[in-house]
Amino acid sequence: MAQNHQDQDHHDHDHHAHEESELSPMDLRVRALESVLVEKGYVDPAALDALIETYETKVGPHNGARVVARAWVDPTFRARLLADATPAMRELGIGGRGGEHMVVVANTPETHNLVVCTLCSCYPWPVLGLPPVWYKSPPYRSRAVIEPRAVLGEFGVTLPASQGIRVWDSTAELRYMVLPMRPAGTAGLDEAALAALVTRDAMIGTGLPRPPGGAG
Amino acid sequence: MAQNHQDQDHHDHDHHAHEESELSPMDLRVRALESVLVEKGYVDPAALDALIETYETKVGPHNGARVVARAWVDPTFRARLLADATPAMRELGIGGRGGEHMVVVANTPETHNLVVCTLCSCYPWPVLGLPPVWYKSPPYRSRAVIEPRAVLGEFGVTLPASQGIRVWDSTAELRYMVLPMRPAGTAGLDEAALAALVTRDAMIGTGLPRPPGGAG
Amino acid sequence: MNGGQDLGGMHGFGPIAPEADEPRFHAAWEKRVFGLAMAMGYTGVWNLDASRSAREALPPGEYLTSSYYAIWLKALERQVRAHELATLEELSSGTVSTPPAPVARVLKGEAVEPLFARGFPSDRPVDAPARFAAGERVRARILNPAGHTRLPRYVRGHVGTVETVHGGFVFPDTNARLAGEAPQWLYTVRFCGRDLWGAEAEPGHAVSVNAFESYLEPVEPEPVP
Amino acid sequence: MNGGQDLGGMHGFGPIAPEADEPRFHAAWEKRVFGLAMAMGYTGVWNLDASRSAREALPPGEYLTSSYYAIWLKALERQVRAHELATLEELSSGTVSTPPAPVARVLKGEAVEPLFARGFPSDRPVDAPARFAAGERVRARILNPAGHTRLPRYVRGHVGTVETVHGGFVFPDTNARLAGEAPQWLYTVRFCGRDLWGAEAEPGHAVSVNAFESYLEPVEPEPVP
Repeated sequence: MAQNHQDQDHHDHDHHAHEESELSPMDLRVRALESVLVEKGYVDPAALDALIETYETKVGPHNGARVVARAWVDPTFRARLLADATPAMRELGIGGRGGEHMVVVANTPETHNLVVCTLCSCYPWPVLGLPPVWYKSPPYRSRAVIEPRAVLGEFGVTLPASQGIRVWDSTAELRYMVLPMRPAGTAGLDEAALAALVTRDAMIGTGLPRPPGGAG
Repeated sequence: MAQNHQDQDHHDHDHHAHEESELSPMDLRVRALESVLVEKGYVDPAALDALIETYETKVGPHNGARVVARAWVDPTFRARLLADATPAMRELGIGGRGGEHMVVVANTPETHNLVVCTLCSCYPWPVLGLPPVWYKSPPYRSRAVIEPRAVLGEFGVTLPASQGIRVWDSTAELRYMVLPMRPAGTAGLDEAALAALVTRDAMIGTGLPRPPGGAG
Repeated sequence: MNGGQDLGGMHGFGPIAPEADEPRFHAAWEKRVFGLAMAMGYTGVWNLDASRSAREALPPGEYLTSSYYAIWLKALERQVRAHELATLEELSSGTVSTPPAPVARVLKGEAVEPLFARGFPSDRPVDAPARFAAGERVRARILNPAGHTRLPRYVRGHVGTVETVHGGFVFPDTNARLAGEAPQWLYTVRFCGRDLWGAEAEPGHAVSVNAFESYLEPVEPEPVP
Repeated sequence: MNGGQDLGGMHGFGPIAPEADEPRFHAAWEKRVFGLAMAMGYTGVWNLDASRSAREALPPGEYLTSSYYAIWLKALERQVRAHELATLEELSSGTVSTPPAPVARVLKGEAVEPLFARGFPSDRPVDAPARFAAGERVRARILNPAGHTRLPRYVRGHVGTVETVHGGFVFPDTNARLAGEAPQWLYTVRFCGRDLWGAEAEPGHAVSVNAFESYLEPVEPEPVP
């Protein structure tokens, strides 16, 4: 079977063979750990592949955007989502590890919601995928709870002073997703078009949905 | 003038010449800073020499030990020391930078005193000299205020449960010295012999005076 | 523990710096660490709370200067060694020289999709009734355990309002040290930002945490002014 | 600031490790940094509080992984550059390429002994009477300034007892940002260890801090039970 380089990158079961020339000390350290854990029978290499593939390519913010768009167009779904998010998301086939106990919090003109995990990196994987580095890093984790308005400013979000900010620190196994307000001028859009306006940051609370017809 | 190697180490005004072969990046970095500050006229090299000589060789816990011994033999001095330590120490010619506002706290059977600076490295220089590394380091600074008994245990000091511990966190320009209890069996000792029993740690509170006639 | 992980309200870390492309992983080894941590978590030798505890037990200076997956890696190596699943010599050499230890489960490749799509719920029944009710004022207790806890420093001692009673959940403080799930009632408690941070703080925000029942105590009724 | 310097009550740093011989300095460069920091402190371009502030403004991870005199060095370099006493290029090369800036004083070699033996007192007259008296119960205010403060996190919000009224002293919070000495009454306030750390904490100790008047607020008289 002919394999081009790209195929090798993605499918070769000897994941490291093509990186031989640039192995860092961390690469070597992790390779040693993996070798030992696999050889001792604690870890199935196929499980590693499946885990990485799942969380690198399958699970991501497109899931959350579907949930948001559905809530925007279906008031009864919205009500179920805000009352008990986990089963409501299951209606769309969304759930699993890191989202066993979902809570959806809705932005209103009075209150903007912002999600953080000051103690580690808790994040709603099934709807947003794995978190970006900034979400897991000390600047965001330290500041979101003490100066959320300044934090939002760094993300380019300026809220009216009349809109309070509610910060949700994910200190247990509940996982939070923000339901942003539906942008003005979207009456004519279908669910898929609405979902395309929903950014990941809008579901963390560090952003707002894109305006319709914007540059994307 | 003939100079042996030791003379060079202590008196050569080109302090770095003999270290040329082992200059670390930090040596080079500090040398650059010093060169610039001296050449710009902000720093007099003779002042550097005098500062280093003073705090490396002249000021040290022998000063504090003299104060403690005097307080053990002279009740009126002890009273003056505990009432207003700074002028009392001046009677012995002790004082200056880092000890402008001294407070002496006396151990009793009811209370053992322990001194720390959780925020930096405040320490009573005129009586104890410059602090040891452990005093300035995170383990001591973090733990002395929350688990002083465990900290004392690591220094080999086990107090009776009936003896409370008073921790003094040096958060302003007051500087604390502990006046330990005079050890039993020292009735016949003169002031100099008593001073020899007073360790630096006994004046921080992480130790107790040596017993008389001990191995030293 | 009051470790390097307890970051809420700290200063000095600088601006938030989103990356232009935000790759999920920044090196091949990061993917492997992620997968290894997930797979080893499934063995039942330890649990998620224990893994969090192992990560935050890194010395604070090391925690704060290590990248995210470097923290995961160091904690995983420590756990593997602490549970005698492998020796330091094996981890250094990458060569097995001792027999494997028994583990309860091994995550098979074909099981990943169904298991992870289902998830691993943490809710558990609790026999006793909930001590606090929605709307009640409660104080976050002053606790400073040397071990794992999920009550951040910045709320301790402060009074907030119970917003939601969530039901029983595994208690991380005991579970992390493999001392049992000991489930407790879990609450969302809302605090006023100014109460937490002082009158000079940024105005107009509230912060909530999820607090286990033993983290909370009743507030004495306030005297009528 | 809630930076890497505010260590009281933190966990995870391990045992205290006294050295066998405890040299005052561990390398030749440490002595030079010590002397340079003292000499530059005398110039009047900044003050001791500003130097402490510069040290604690290092990112927490860097603060906690730098040796003591490395912290002093990094802060001194920052101060020298911030006050335009020298350029980055000059500090990198060790070669002067810009004219010196004026400084108020230069510490001369022969002045070290008399000046440092006399010291540099921080007490200052304060016109207003002291707000609190010895024996009074006071609460440490909840303050979280991003700038320099000498009220450690671990006492904020807690109630203690004024033990001593010390007189007026330079207020570090303003002095550190070169905004004036603004002297305030200084107190010693004693806290019960259990009040600070909780009922599960090590028993039988009290902790005191030196607190400036604006760090404190009166405690409402408690209702009769």
